[in-house]
Amino acid sequence: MADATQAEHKWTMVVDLDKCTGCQACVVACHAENNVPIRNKSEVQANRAQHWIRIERYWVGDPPAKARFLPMLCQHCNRAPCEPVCPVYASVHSQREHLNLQVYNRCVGTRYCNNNCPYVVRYFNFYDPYFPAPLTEQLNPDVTVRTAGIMEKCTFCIQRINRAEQQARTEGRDLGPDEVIPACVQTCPPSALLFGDLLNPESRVSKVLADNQRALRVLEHLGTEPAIYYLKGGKSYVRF
Amino acid sequence: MGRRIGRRDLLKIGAASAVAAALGGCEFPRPWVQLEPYVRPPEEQVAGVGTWYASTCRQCPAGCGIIVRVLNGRAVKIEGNPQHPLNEGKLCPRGQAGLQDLYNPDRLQGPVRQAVRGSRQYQAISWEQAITDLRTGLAQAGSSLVVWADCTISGHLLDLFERLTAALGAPPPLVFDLYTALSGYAALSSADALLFGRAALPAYGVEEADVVLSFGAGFLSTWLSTTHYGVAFGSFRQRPLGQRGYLVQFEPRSGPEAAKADLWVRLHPGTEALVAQALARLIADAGEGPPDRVARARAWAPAVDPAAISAMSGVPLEDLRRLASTFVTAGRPLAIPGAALTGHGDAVAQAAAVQVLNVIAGAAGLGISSGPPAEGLLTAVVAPYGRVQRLVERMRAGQVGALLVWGAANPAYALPPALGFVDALKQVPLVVSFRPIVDETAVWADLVLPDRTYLEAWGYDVVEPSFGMPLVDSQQPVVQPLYNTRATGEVLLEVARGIPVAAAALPWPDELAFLRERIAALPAGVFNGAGEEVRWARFLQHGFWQLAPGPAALEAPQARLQPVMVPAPSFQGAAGEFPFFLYIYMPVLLSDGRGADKPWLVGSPDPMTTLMWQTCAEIETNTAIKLGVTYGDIVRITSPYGEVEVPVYVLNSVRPDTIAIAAGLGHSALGRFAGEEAEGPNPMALVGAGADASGASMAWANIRVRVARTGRRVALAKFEDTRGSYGGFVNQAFADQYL
Amino acid sequence: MRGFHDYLVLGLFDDLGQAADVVAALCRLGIPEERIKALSPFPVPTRAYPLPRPRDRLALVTAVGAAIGFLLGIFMMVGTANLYPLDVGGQPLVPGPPSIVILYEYTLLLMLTAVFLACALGIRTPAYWGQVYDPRLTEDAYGVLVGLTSRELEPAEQALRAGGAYGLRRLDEMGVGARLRRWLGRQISYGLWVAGIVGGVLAIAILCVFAYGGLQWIYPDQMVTQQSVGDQEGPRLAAPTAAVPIQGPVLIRGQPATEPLPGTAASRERGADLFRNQCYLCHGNEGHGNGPLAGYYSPPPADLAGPVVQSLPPSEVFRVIRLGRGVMPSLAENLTAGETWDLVTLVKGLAQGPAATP
Amino acid sequence: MGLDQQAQLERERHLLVDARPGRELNAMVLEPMMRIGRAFWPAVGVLGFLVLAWWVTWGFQMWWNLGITGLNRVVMWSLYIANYVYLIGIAEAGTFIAAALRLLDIDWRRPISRIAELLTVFCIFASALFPLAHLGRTWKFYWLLPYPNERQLWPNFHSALIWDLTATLSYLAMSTLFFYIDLIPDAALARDHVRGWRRTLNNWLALGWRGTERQWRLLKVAQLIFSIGILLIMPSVHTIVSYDFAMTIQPGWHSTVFGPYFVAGAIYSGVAAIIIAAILFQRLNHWGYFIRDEHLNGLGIFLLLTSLVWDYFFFQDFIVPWYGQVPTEKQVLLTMMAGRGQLAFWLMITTNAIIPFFTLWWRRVRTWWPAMLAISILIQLGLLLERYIIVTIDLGVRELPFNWGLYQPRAAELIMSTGAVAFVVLGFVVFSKLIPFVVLYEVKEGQFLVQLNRIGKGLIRSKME
Amino acid sequence: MAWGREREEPQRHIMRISSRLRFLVSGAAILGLLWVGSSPRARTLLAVPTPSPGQPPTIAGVSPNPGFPPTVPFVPTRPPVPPQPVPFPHVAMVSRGVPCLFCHSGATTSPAAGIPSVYQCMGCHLVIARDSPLIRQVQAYWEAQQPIPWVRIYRLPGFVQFSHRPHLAAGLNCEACHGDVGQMEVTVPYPAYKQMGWCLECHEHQPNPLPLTECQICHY
Repeated sequence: MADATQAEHKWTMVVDLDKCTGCQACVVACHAENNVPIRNKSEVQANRAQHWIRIERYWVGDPPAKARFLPMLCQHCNRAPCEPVCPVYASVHSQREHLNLQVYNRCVGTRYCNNNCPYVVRYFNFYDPYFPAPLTEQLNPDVTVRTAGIMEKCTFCIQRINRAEQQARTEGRDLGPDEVIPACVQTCPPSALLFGDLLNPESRVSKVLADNQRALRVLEHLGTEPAIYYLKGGKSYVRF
Repeated sequence: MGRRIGRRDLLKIGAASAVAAALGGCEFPRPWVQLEPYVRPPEEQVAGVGTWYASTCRQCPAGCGIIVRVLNGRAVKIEGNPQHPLNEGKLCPRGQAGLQDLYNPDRLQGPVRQAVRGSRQYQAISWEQAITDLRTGLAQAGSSLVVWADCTISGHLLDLFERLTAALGAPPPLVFDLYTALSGYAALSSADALLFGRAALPAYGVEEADVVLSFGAGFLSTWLSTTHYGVAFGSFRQRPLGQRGYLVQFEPRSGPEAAKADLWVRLHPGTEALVAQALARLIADAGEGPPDRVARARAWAPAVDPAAISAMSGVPLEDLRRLASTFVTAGRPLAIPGAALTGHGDAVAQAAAVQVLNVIAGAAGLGISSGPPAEGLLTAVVAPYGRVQRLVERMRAGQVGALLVWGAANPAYALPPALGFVDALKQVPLVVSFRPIVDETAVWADLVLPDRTYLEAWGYDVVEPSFGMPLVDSQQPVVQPLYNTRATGEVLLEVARGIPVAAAALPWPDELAFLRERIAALPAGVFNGAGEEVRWARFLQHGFWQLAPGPAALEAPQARLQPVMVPAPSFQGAAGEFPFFLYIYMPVLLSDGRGADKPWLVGSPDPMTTLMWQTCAEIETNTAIKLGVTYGDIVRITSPYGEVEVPVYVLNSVRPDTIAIAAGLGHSALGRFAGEEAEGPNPMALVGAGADASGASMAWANIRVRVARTGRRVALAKFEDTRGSYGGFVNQAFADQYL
Repeated sequence: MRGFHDYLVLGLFDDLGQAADVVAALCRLGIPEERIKALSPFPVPTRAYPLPRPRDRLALVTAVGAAIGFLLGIFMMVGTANLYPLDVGGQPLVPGPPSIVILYEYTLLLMLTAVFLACALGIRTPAYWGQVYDPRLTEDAYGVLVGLTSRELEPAEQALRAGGAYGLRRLDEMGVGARLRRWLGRQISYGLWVAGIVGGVLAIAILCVFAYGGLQWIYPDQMVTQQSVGDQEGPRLAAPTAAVPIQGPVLIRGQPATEPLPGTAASRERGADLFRNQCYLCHGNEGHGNGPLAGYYSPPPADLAGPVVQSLPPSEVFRVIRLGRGVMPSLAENLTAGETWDLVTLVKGLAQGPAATP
Repeated sequence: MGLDQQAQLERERHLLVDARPGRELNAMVLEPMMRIGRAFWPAVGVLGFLVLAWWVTWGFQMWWNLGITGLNRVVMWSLYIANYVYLIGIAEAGTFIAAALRLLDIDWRRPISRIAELLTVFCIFASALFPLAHLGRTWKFYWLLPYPNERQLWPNFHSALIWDLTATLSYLAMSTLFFYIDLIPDAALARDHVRGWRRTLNNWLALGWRGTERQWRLLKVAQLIFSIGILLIMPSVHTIVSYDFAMTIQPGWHSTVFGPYFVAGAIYSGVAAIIIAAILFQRLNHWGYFIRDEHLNGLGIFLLLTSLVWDYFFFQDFIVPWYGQVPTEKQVLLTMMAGRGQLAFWLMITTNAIIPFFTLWWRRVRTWWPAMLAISILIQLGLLLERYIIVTIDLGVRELPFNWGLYQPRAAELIMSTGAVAFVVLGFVVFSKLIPFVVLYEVKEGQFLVQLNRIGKGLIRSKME
Repeated sequence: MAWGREREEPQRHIMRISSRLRFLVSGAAILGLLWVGSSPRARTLLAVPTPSPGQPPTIAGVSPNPGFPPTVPFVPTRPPVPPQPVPFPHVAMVSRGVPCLFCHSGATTSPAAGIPSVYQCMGCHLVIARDSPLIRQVQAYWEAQQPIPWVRIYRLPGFVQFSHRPHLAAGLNCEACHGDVGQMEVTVPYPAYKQMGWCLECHEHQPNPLPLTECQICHY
């Protein structure tokens, strides 16, 4: 029955900046799973690239500067700034999943949410997505293909979460600790990305985050309470 | 892909608005949908529930296991095979994008013939026609047939090719492509042959090492088994008890490896091997560390002068000393020879010079792959570049009767124009390409007989390098063939039936029968099951066959002591005329250009430059200021052998005297995405025809170039805002806080 | 104008003083003040005429309109939020301070709208017909309009003339035409009001019909039809021939079904449900081959509880269910491998008791 | 000098003591209304074409969606919003000035308040279309309106956009009603003294107005209440417009001073716009009688005042982040002053602060119409730039430096912006031929109330209360 | 004439009052309509009584016209019945006791209930009612080994991600949403047009600790 599953989850992602090699596997996996269109060159030149998860590359130190990678995707803030500003409840919060939702068919495209998103992880469909046949064959029927004029963003692969929850519900059991895995986490070669339910003490993220000194959340001072924890790069025990 | 406003679309507007007027702008709520239930349902397929098939990724020769989600007969998602020991369920971006090989809009839908080579006027022909043409061509060519295959060729297909060429008395198939060339496959394996007496690709236990000296190895981006090394890097970084490996990257340009490295040594291009030798020398002289290592060091270290090398490479002698002691005192040190040092000088010797450090360190962390796991199973062995040169000579001399090019080898794109492959091709009576999509080589082919993509085709692959766990991957179709294509294996068998000598050598009724016969020869593996049927089913079900590791895999390699002489780096082009060093690398997404026809790869940002649809010349900031160029300025880069025009991307990630250019773009064919949308240079145009001293690989890493402004500009299709990520205290404060 | 009278007389004056004197004179004649009107081209000080100050209830209207607007605002902030409670960024369901903004706007909006309507109503408009009027009134002339009984007509007009009125104009109120015109004018002005109100109500009703789905207006591109291929939608592509999915083949050619028989109670329970849907049609509740459709078959469906079936090994029963036998169709489409094994469990246990009670 | 000279001088200076017979006044107002000049139809044609281009572009944009604009993934609000804020600013000033001056009973308002009110009506209509044009799915705009529906899903009243919508629509309704209430007696006047279809039109507009003292009484009370209401709502409306920005956490927008800052800017641009309109009518309709130096002077003083107020609030908005040294906020300022926005920024400073400050102190400048026209037009430009900077330049600087961005308008935005301005001008051109553009009954009332009294040797203007 | 005053005065007075009354009353009517349409009571007044999970509803329990107002004939909310390749009478099967899940077996295990294959039909109809004209048509498809191009009747918009599985697991039966297909000679869409409010009726009454009215349940 429905109430057999856990009442609510707090889906959380852990990004180990020390492990991320910036290989873009998560980016491509997200495109494949969520029907995110690839924008053509002129669009990208107009700074309209569309990738739900992106690897931000920064330079630290004096030249020769060293590059650092910061995977940036929707932080699914617990107090998301993008939600209250949406005039039509297209960007709302899920209390049972603790997710930040974007309801495509409700969105009218005021784009106010992106103005108020300090992470700039929301992407707007300036044109209709264009998949020349037979690329349409690949589209994932579990995810709506967004038309032009609609704001979209990372959903933590909500279709996978729902599938797993329906499975658990029909089998009348609780959701397993690491039963849900988004596409990006699934494919990340060095396992720099971890995903799980923070309310479930058995989940990997709970164990990793248990008094982890390296854990921080980006722009936490804004009080957005992001659901993504970053593990800052550590030091090796080898002294040079 | 975003809509582009073209005339066609404008017409569409007219039509659509007319329709809208007719409907009064109001569409009826529910248009009817035609359903097509099966006539007979397939096993284990429930409507709306995905079926997963295990197979093998063929985007690069590593041979990772994949599982493909199939919904309604369509492949919608590729994921790593969690059971597979090589990639442990993980996958790199290129593997993810395999779907766009299958559903590429520019695929050939059937066999075509090109009356005039290079005209790109293809007319469709029937398969019977195609096969008769091929048969007559082969019959005429006879022993002058040459088969050129890609390194990702399935073992059974290579097997068939070998039997065919053997039957015709022709030389065995030549396996060569840009990916293996720029990764230095040939040189690396012959370096192992030199040191350990058996030619096999080296495999490194990065996950166990605690100090890794990487001499320009792109093992996290595009080099050998990238995904495996990615997985290994994860455990290399975060060990139990809070231990963390220490990575040193010797490279003139910062790729992802240098970015992740604890120490990035921006050494002078071409001096990697010398630095390795200097380290060996210093270890031997210092006498610090475990005595056995010191002993081996004294035995192996060549008589080089560290001071001179430090001067040559620009690495301070102090750093070399400290690195040497760090290496020798570490628990499990590891040295990795990269691709760059196999591109010039004496490639084999330079690779060996780095391997010597591993010999000094002992067996720890260093693995050597076992040989082929079972008799009768073939794996593609990359040919040395010398053989390619000789082949081109023979072609130019008209001694090649027919050239069959299989897969993504695409020599017309991969080989330096200086080698004159395309001209030589004109002397070949019959050129046949089996690539599913028209590439630069197919443009010069008479026949294009599109093979099936690896998601529609059968095959097996012997994992190489296999990290001490001998594996055979299975490759099975996950969807019905999309178009009227035919597996090349079938074509060969069909062709052979018409040629008496070949018919005897290839008696099998169809490809599958041959494949199953090969697999039946496999020794028992970790999956139980009695009987051929069961084992075949398990082979397909699990996607691979893991054999009990042979003794060869486990025993530490015995190195035969011998001096390794590394010459001082010599560069092509006069220093005065060509002030800059050219550094060619394979980017993560495009690799050697296989990614260029897949929107997911060519349209996703490169990790270092965040460029999409473009590749640029990466120039260091001060150099750019001196040259008076900035982002998007198109410069003409000239080498002794050719020139390319390429936009500039200013980065601090290269040496001031070096200009880095990514391979993979600059296509004149390969479909709309690579050919029309993407723009970038093909750096091979700057490379000379020559090989290195050992003849194992082409000399592509020791080119000098000069840069000239053209005055033209282009808007960069980049993701980052350069003002933001390079300028100002915001960035620095941000970095201090979060990075 | 109030009060009973037979005639309406309008006189024009060049000077405000004259007009005021005449008004006073008319009052002296005993004509009630409410029958006298003073007209002017611009607002003159109210004390200019010896007439009572006209009353208006605009203040009251203002208050009422403001109250309605305030209530509407309350409904928007509190009512609508509770109709479909959604969490946005951890904000309270009824946003506190922002409510003030909305309340403020709604209050002022309805307040001023009410004032406008009341004002328009108060000036007896629209009144397009049957008025005594003179265009000179919008130039320089001041006017005095007085309603007179026939008895008062003579002296009043004398007073007007004496006061310097020109352009004297008389309307005979007893005349049928005049009454008709006045009546019509008033009816039309009321009618316009009623029409406006009815129109507003109708418009809102029609909007509600749309809002509640009585009428649909679907835009062309609302993601109703997707580019992705839905379940069982054509063109249907067959599964790859001879490929094996990761859950493994259900049956391997020439091999017995290898999976072990679960045989658990849970498995039997699931089997019972499946039996109810898949088997009992032919094999009946107890599996004796006497289901509702059994009559169509000859030979009749097998008695699953009987010795023949019970003697079969489980893997054989499995094969029969998967592949069918004789006229029994294969149930591979309806059952996954696991479900088939559940059914096998049930069938093998049929000897003990009935399968299911539908 | 003699009394008659003094009287002469006063009459030249002041409209209200320069009383003329009502017939003459009517003629002066109605004659240009009846006359269709040579330039009329060409002007209507050009303006109409621009307005048409606006709506065609809008339709084109609805078909292709916003890709045809210069927006990008970082700067997702742009010239449309800037236009909206700019036009609604003018709109608010118009009625506000009419209402405020009426409440303060300042006499030079009498001839020009209709111009101000019409300015409001047209500008607010034009501006209200821009938020719609900027929607990704314009055809779904009604989801922003509070209407009962079967899902029980109403607009999100947490969103500043909904406050904004409510305020804008209420203001639209109120200012239109206010304009109409003021119009009724003058429509009656036109009804009485013109012929043809204009008479029919004004007859319907006048609702049978006769000018009984009861009607005047109701009218004046209603005007009073409306003036108070407008005075109450106008600051709220533009403050709420500023909330669209101030309610976000975007550095540069998240400012407590935005409310008064925007209100000041609104009144500033509105006064300048009224000056432009007044001067144009004075010149084109030869209304030297109605619109005199005293009006320009009064408006000029008002302009100087608002300019100073704007300077003050701008300084407030600038100094706080500058001193605060919060990295991103400081970066916003740097980007404005020395970075991508510097041209617009310094141009804005010049036109909005420097030029008015160094000119408007002198009465000669204030009463010389070419100077006033030039200054006012420059101020319009400057205030449009101000909104442009606030919307696009600020938005281009984000917390994560990877995601800064630059917005460059494309043809679509430019066409739609010019179309909007053309719409306002077209409205004036057309309406000036339909209804009287001078509030005559107020002028007449003023001339009735204000007289010259002799005190000793001098003539003093005095007003009856 | 004094009598005239008494006669005339009150009449006109009433007239004025009544005109104001008309205005106020109709204004109140507008607000009232808004209120009724939006009050929570309105749902129960206007929308369908829907089954609570566990106990299947009586057929009468499902109103043919959910939503407000009752659909008008000329309004295109009731789509025409599509032409099916074989006019399939569900009643013929159900009346003989064939359960829905025998043919639509996917409903319990997958998002889609599934349309049976031709083989599934022939499985029984090789023997049963083989010479009825309808079965002949099916046999024709079977002999030609062609799929029967059925036309989907129940179709939700593409942005609604519907799955049969949890609904059956929650104890709903088919009639709750599809109407009494078992009694239909010709299958018609029913109820005519389901809107989101119709779904909410059931979703907001689920015995979950948190209601199923959150957007991600259906829209992603």
